[in-house]
Amino acid sequence: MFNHKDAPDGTFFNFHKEPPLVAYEFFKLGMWIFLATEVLFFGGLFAAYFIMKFKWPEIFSLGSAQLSIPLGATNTVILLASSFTMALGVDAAQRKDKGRLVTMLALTFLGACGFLVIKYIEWSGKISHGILPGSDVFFSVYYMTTGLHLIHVLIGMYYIGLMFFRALQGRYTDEGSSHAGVEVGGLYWHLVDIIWIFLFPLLYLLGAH
Amino acid sequence: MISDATEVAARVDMVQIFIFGMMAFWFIACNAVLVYFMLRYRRKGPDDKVANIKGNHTLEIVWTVIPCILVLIIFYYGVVVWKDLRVPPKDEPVYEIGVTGQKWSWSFKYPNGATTGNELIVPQGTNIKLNMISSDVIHSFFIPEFRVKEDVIPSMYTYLWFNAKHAGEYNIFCTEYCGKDHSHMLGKVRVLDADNWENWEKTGLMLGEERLTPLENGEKLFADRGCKGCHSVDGAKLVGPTMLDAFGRSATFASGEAYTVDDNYIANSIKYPNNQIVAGYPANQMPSFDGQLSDSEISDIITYIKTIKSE
Amino acid sequence: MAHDHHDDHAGEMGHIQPFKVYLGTFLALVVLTVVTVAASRINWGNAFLNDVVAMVIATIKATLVITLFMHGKHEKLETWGFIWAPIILLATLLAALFVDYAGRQNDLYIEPAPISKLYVHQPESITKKAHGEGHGDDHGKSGDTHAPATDGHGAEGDDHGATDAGHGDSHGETDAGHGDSHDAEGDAKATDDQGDAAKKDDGDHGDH
Amino acid sequence: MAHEKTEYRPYLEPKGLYNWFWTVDHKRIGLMYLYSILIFFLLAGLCALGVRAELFYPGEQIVDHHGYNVLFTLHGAMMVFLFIVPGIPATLGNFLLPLMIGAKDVAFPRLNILSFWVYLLGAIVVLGSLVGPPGSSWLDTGWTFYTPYSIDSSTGVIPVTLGAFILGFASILTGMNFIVTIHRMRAPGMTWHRMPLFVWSLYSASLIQVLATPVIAITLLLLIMERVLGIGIFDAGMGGDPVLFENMFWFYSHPVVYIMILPAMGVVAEILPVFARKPIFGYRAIAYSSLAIALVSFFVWGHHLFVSGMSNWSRWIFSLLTFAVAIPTAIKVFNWIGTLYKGSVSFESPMLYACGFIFLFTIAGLTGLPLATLATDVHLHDTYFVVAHFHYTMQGGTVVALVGGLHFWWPKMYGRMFNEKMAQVGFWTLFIGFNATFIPQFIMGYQGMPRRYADYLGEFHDMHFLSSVGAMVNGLAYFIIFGNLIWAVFKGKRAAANPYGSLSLEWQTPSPPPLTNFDEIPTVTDWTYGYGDQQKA
Repeated sequence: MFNHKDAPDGTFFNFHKEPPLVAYEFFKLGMWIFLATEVLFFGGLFAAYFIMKFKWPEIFSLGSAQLSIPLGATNTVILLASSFTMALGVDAAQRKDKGRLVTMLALTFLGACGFLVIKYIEWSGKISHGILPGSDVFFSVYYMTTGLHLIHVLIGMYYIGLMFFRALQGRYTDEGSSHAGVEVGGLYWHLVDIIWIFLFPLLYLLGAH
Repeated sequence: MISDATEVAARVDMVQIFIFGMMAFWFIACNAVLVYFMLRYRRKGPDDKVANIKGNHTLEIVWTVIPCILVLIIFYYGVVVWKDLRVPPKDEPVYEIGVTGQKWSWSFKYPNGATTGNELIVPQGTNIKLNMISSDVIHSFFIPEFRVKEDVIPSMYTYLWFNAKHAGEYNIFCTEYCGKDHSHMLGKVRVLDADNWENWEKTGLMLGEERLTPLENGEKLFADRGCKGCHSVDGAKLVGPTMLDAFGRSATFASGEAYTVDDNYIANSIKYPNNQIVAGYPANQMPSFDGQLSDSEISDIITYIKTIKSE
Repeated sequence: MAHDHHDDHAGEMGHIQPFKVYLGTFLALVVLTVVTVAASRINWGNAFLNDVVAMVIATIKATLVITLFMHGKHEKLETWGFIWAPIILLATLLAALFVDYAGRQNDLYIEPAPISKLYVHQPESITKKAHGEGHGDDHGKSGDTHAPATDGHGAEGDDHGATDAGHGDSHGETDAGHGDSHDAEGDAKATDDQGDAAKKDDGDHGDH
Repeated sequence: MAHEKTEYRPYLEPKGLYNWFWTVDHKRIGLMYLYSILIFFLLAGLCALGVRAELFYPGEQIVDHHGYNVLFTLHGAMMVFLFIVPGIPATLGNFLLPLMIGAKDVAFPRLNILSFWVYLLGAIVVLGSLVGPPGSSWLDTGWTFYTPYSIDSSTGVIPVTLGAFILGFASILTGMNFIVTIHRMRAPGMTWHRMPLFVWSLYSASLIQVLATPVIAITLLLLIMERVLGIGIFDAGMGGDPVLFENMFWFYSHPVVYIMILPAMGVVAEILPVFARKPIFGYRAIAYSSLAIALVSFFVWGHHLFVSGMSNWSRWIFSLLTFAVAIPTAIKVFNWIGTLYKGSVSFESPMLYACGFIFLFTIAGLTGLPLATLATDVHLHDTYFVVAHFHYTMQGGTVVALVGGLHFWWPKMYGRMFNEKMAQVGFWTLFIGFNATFIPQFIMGYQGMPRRYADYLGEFHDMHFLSSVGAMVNGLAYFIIFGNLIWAVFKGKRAAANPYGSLSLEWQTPSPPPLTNFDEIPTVTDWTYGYGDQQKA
C-alpha cells in the first residue's frame, strides 16, 4: 500500500504532468483564485467588524484605546519589509539567482518571526489583564481577526521554510526547472500582508482622535 | 382559500391571485408548447428531415424583454400593497401592545398594565401595533388570517400592525424554528367587539365570565404559560424539577447549599430562574417571567402548587 | 511533445522588474503607513469619514502591493477578474449590511433593545459605561440601568425593584418609536416596559 | 513525435485498493464521489421518509418532538452539504469535464484527489455528531444553524459545523480546479463558443463555489468560536446580532442553490439536442444566461430575510434584485423548448428525465414569483409553500437532472447499458410520487401551515396524509432507479462507444475511455451540436 517506487500510471506519484512552462500558468491562475477565497474569508470578519462597530461605537473606541499603536505600527512595517524581501526573492528566482533567492527567503522568514514576537507581546499583555475573546464585543472581533491572521502567517512561514529548503537543493534555479513554487508562495505572502494593511487602521487607529 | 380578516389581507390576496394567474398562464403556455413539440416532432425513422436551426435573435430579444416587463409589474404591484401591510397608517391613532416571545409561549402586555399569556385580546376595527421582542431565541409571530408575520428577535424590537375588521378568533403560529416545542408555541387572537372590549379592559373578564378563584386561575396560568411543559405534576422528571409534593420539599442547589421550597423561593425562581438552580438540572433553560406575570398571578400559581400533593 | 497553447505563448516565465521598482514600492508603503497613523490623529468630521480616510489609504497600499509586488500589472484579464470579483462581492455584502442596519434606525418604530433587555452576562465595558457616567442622550442605549451584570448574581433582585418603583411615575414623554428623543437619564427604558414605553401616558391612543 | 498507438485499456481495468486510494484519474475520482454522495442521499432520504412518516397523523407517533427535529435537521444538513453541493459538479463534472474539452486530466490532479479526501474527512466529522446519545448530541438546530438557538442548544452543533467547514474546502478545491482547467486546458480549436453547454454551466457553478464558500466558512468558524470562546458577535445577550448571522449565512446559502441548479441545467442542455437530433436553440443565450445567473445570484440573498426585522429599504431592494434572477432562468427554459422545434425527438430514458426536468422546473421557477414579491412573501415565508418551492427546484430540478445525466452517460462510464423498460418505470414512479408529495404542500403552505412543525392542527391533516403517501412512492422510485443502474454495472449488456450518436467529444472516445482519455489531443474544428450540418454532409 505504501511503496510508491513502481506506482502504476495515473496515481498520486506517477501521473502525466504538463510541461513546466504550461504548468506555470496553471499555478498562477490557481493561486489568484485561492487568494480570492482568502479575501472573502476575511471579508466575513470585516463585515462582523463594521456591524459591531455600528452597533456599539463606545465599546470599540474604549477597546481600541487599550491597543498600543507603536507596537501595531512596527508590526505593519515588519510585515511590509518581509513582503519586500519576498518580492525580491521571487525576482531572484525569475533571474535564476540561487544565492539571492535563499537569502531573501531567510530574511522573509525572519520578518515573520519578528511579527510573531510582537504579536506574542501584545496578546500576552492583554490576556494578563484578563481581556479574553469573550470579555467584550470589540475584543471578540480583535482576537478573531488577529488570530485568524496569525494562523495565516504561520501557514505562510511553513511554506517559506519549505521553499527555503527546496531552493537550497536548487529546485527552482536549476536548468529547465520551474520557479512557479516561489512565485505562488510570494503571492500568498503578499496577501497575508495586504490583510494586515487593512487590519491595522481598523483595529488600532480607531480611538486615537 | 383562508379567510382574510383585514382589508390589507384582501389586497394581498389580490396580489396573490394576480401572480397565480401569471404563473398558470406561463406554466400552461410553456408545457403545452413542450408537449406539442414532443408529439409533433416524434422520431419517425433514422433519417428524419431535421431543420438546422441554431437560434433566432429576434425571438431571444422578445422573450427577454417580455419577462422583464411582466416581472417589474409584479414587483411594483407587490411593493405598493406591501407598503400598507408593513407601515401602520400615519395619521390614525395606534394601539400598542408589547409582545414577548420566549421558548414556547407568547405573553402580551397591554397599555393598561394587564398581561395575558398565549392569548392576544384586541378591539375590533382599531389599528393594533405589536412591539415584539424575544427573551431567548428567534421566534416569528404569524397570524395567517391577517397575512402578517414578523420575526421576534432578542437583540432588537420588531413590529407588525393589523386592523381586524370584525370580531372572531384566529390562530397565532411561531414560524421560526425555536427548539423542541416549536410546533406547540401556538396562541389565539381574540378580536372583541366594542362593548365586550370595554368590559375586558376594565375587569379583565369577558362579558358573562366571573372571576376565577385564585386556585383555578393558578392552574390555568400553570398550563397557559408553558410551566407544564417542563415541570410535571405527576412526579415525572422533565427538564425542570417536578411540582408533585414540591411545597415544603428540601433539597440542595447546584451550589451545594440546602434549601426548602417556600413561597418566596418559588416567586424568586419564577422571576429569576437562573439564580438558584436545583442540583442535577440544566441551567438557563427556564426563561424569566419577570414582567410577564403580575404579582397576583404569581401568588395564584403558588396557591395552585401548594395543592399538588400525592396523598 | 508539449502541444502549443491556443493563447499567446508565455515567453519566459514571469516578467522581470528592475530592483528600484521593488525598493520604491516598499518605501511608498512605509510612508503611507506613517500617513495613515497621522491621518488617524485628525478628526475628519464624523466616525464614518474617519473610516473612509483610513480605508482609502489602505486601498492605495493594497493596490501598490497587488500591481507591483505581485506583478499584477503583467497579468491577463482573467486574473484581474479574480482580483476584482472578491472586492465587488465584499463591497456588496458591506453595502447591503449598512443599508440594512442604517435603515432600521429610521424605520418607523424599529429601534435596538435597551441594554437592560439584554439578559445574559454583560461585558464590563458596557456595564462600566452604564454604571459610571450615564452621559447625554446619545442613542439612549447607554443611558439605561444596567441589566443583570456578570459580577453579582444576587444583586439582580433588588436592582429591578428599584427600577420598578421608579418606573411608574418618572416615565417621560419618550416616544420609543422615533428612537431619537429618549431622555437619557435613569430608567427611561426600564426592563419590563417593552411595548408601552412609547405611548404610556399618550392620551389619545386607542379609542377605548 | 506522435504517440504510438498504445493498446487500449479501459480506465477501470487496473484493480486493487492502491489504484483507488492513490488515484488522480478524474474519472475514478468522479466515481468515488458518486458512490459517497449516493450513500448520503440514501441516509438523508431515509430521514425524509421518517419526517413524512411522523406527519401522517397529528400528535406524536413514531418519534417525539426532539426526534422529529433531529430528523429534519439531518435531512437538511446531509442533503445540502454532503449530497447536492458536491452533486453534479463532483460526479458528472469530474468525469466529463476533461473528456468534453479534450484534455488528459484536470489542471491539478493531486488537488482533485485531495478534494475527495477532504470531502470524506468532512463527512466523517459531520457523522461524528451522531456518536453521542440521541437525546443530547444529535443536532436539532435545522440545517441553517440560526443563532442564538444554535449557541445555547446542547446538541452536537460543533461537529456538524466543523464538518461543513471542512466540506467547504473540498468545494473550493473542486471549483478552483475546474476554473483553471476550463481556462487553460481546452483542446486547440475549442474556443469558448465551441465548448459544450455543460462545461459553461460547470464554469458558472465553479465561480460561485469559489466566491461564496469562504463566507460560510467564516460564518461557521465564528459560530464554533461563539460556542467555544463565548465571543458575542451573534449572541444577543452579549450585544451581538443574530440577524448578522442570517445575513452572512444566506450570502453563501443562496448562491449555493445556484451551484446546485446550474450543472443540472447544463446536463439538460446536453441531453436535449442529442435526442432531438437537432442543434441546441440559442447556444449563446443559454451559455451567457448561466454566467448571468452566477453573477446575479450574489445580490439576492436578502429575500430569505424579508420578515427578519430587516430595514424596509433593503426589503424592496432585494425584492427587485430577486426578480432579476428570473429573467435568465426564463430564457433558458424557452431555449430548451425551442430546441425540440422541427427536430426528430426520441424518448429513451435520458430524454424522459430532461423533459420531466423542464416540466418540474417551470413549476419551481414560477412558484418563486410569489416568494420574491414582498406582499405575498410576508404570508408565505417559512411555510410549506417555501418547502414545496425549493424541493421542486432541488429534487424536481437537480436530482432529476443528475439521474437523467447518469442514465445518459452510464454507457460511457461503465461501458454497459441499463434496462430501458425499468428506467422508464422508475421515471414515472418518481414523477407521480414527487408531484403527489409536494403539490399538497403548496396548498397547505398557502393556508398558513408553518414549516418544521412536529405536530400540526387538525385542519391540515388530509394534505399531510396525501403528501406522506406521495413521499413513500417518491422514495420507492429511487430504489427502482438506482437498483436498475447498479444492476447494469455488473450484468448490463455491452454498450457501443456512442449509443445515442452524440457529436460531443466525450462520446468520440471508446466506452469506457482509457486512462489518458485521448491518444493525442484532438483539434476541434466545429461546435459540438452540429446535428443539422451532419445531415447535409
